Amino acid sequence: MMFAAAILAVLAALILTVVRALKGPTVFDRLLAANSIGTGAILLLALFGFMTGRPEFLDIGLLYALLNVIGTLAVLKFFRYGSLGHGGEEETEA
Amino acid sequence: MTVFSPLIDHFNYFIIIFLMVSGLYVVVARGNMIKKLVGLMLFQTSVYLLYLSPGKILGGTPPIIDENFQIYSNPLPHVLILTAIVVGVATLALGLALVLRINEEYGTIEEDEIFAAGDEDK
Amino acid sequence: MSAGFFTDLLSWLLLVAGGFFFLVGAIGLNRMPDVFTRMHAVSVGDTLGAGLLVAGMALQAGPTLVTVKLFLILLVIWFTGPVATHALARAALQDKLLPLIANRSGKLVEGDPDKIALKDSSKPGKGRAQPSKR
Amino acid sequence: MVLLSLLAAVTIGIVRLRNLFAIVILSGIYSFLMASVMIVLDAVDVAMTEASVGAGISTVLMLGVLYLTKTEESAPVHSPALPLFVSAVTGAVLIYGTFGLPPFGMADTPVNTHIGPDYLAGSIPQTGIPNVVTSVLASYRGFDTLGETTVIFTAGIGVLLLLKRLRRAEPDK
Repeated sequence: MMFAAAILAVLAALILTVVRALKGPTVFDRLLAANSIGTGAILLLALFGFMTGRPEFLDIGLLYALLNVIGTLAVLKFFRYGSLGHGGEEETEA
Repeated sequence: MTVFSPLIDHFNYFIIIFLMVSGLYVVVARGNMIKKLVGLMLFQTSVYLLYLSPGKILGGTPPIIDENFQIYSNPLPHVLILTAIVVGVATLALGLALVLRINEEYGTIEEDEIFAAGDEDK
Repeated sequence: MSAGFFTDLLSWLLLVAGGFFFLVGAIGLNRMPDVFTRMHAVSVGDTLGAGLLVAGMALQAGPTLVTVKLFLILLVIWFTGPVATHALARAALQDKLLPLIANRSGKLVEGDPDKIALKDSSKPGKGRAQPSKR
Repeated sequence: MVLLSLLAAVTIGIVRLRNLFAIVILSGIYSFLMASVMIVLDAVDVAMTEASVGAGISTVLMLGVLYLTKTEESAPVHSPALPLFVSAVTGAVLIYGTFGLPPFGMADTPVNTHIGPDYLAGSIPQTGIPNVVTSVLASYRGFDTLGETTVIFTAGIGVLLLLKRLRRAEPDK
């Protein structure tokens, strides 16, 4: 029950964040919203695991957290240097 | 209640079809190659959901056997979709490589400009 | 029995507070006028909201592997959130996106942080009321 | 349900926007939301894969390509009426078709009674793996996975061939 309340709060926050991501006048607004959505998804996942009684899936939350920051930094690095380290060709093979 | 219950029961299918149709629309209507690929991704993910949603059982848990639980969701769609996701990223990579090649050949990734350039060559 | 009751009560409080702060962060994300202030709003949800929620869940889980994972997640969020926000602010500034600064009449205008800093040092009477947010 | 509606909202954003950067970022958000929906649908392994593939690899790949091309989509030349009409008709037909599908979450549908329970019952005694998805993927349907690996290998070769020409052409300029 208490997890359901927290899930509702996180869901409402996610809705607001998606609104910002859709409205966002600049790319940075959207990126900020994407970062926030990542955090929200992690918390939602953890809370959902507790609510259904199987909280063993937090590894996925950890994965989300890492991917979240990797994605954000990749985009930002692109903005800063105009490339992703070595340039696009190498990245595509990965 | 009787009018709305089928709508609520099938809500996820409606969303899936909306995603699928918007993916189709993006692929058909937009000329930009990268946007077309994003549309393709939309279509793919809608198919993933279409497979996964009938396999869910209300009150079930993920199919990892544990003696505390009796009801599990159907594991078979998960396996199929796992394969599909990996194949999907492989096709995405191939498509992006093709886009790069096209960009190098024609200097653009817009479909119309590519067609125009092709006509000039003849 | 009473110990379990207090644990439940405490985790109720923590979870509701965490949800509240996360929601406040999201509302701030919508209400604030420009990118830099929005970053400020998001940090509330990322640190306090996530921290309280994780603490509430950890109380429910007890001293198990789950708690360790929860705090690992929290650690990752707390470390990466500021890094990502910092990089975001740098990139935004580099992209010639200037923070909104209140001018004399209280209206928000786009200002160059370097010029504002110069103005502040030349007129010490005004003070550094508007530090540039980096 | 709320998550699904959010997915639809993000999709509208993707369709409407023209800045390709924003589209890539939104598709990352879309993947995160999609993974959350998959968690709710009990597909934990799939959610993990979708998050890493959709939000991680796809975003980086698309950014790499954006770096080499351009970041703004040009205005559409053709009228969108015909594709819109085709899409709407397809959608209407498909929605008519969904009413033949079973309602959400029922345990006695053909999907859930035919072969899934066999795997669930047989996984521990026959393979000893508690995660049924793993046992089906690697053990019962190992040949499918072999085929999948072949597809990835082929795609990798294709990418390499395409980009090899690209790199050989570049020093000439």
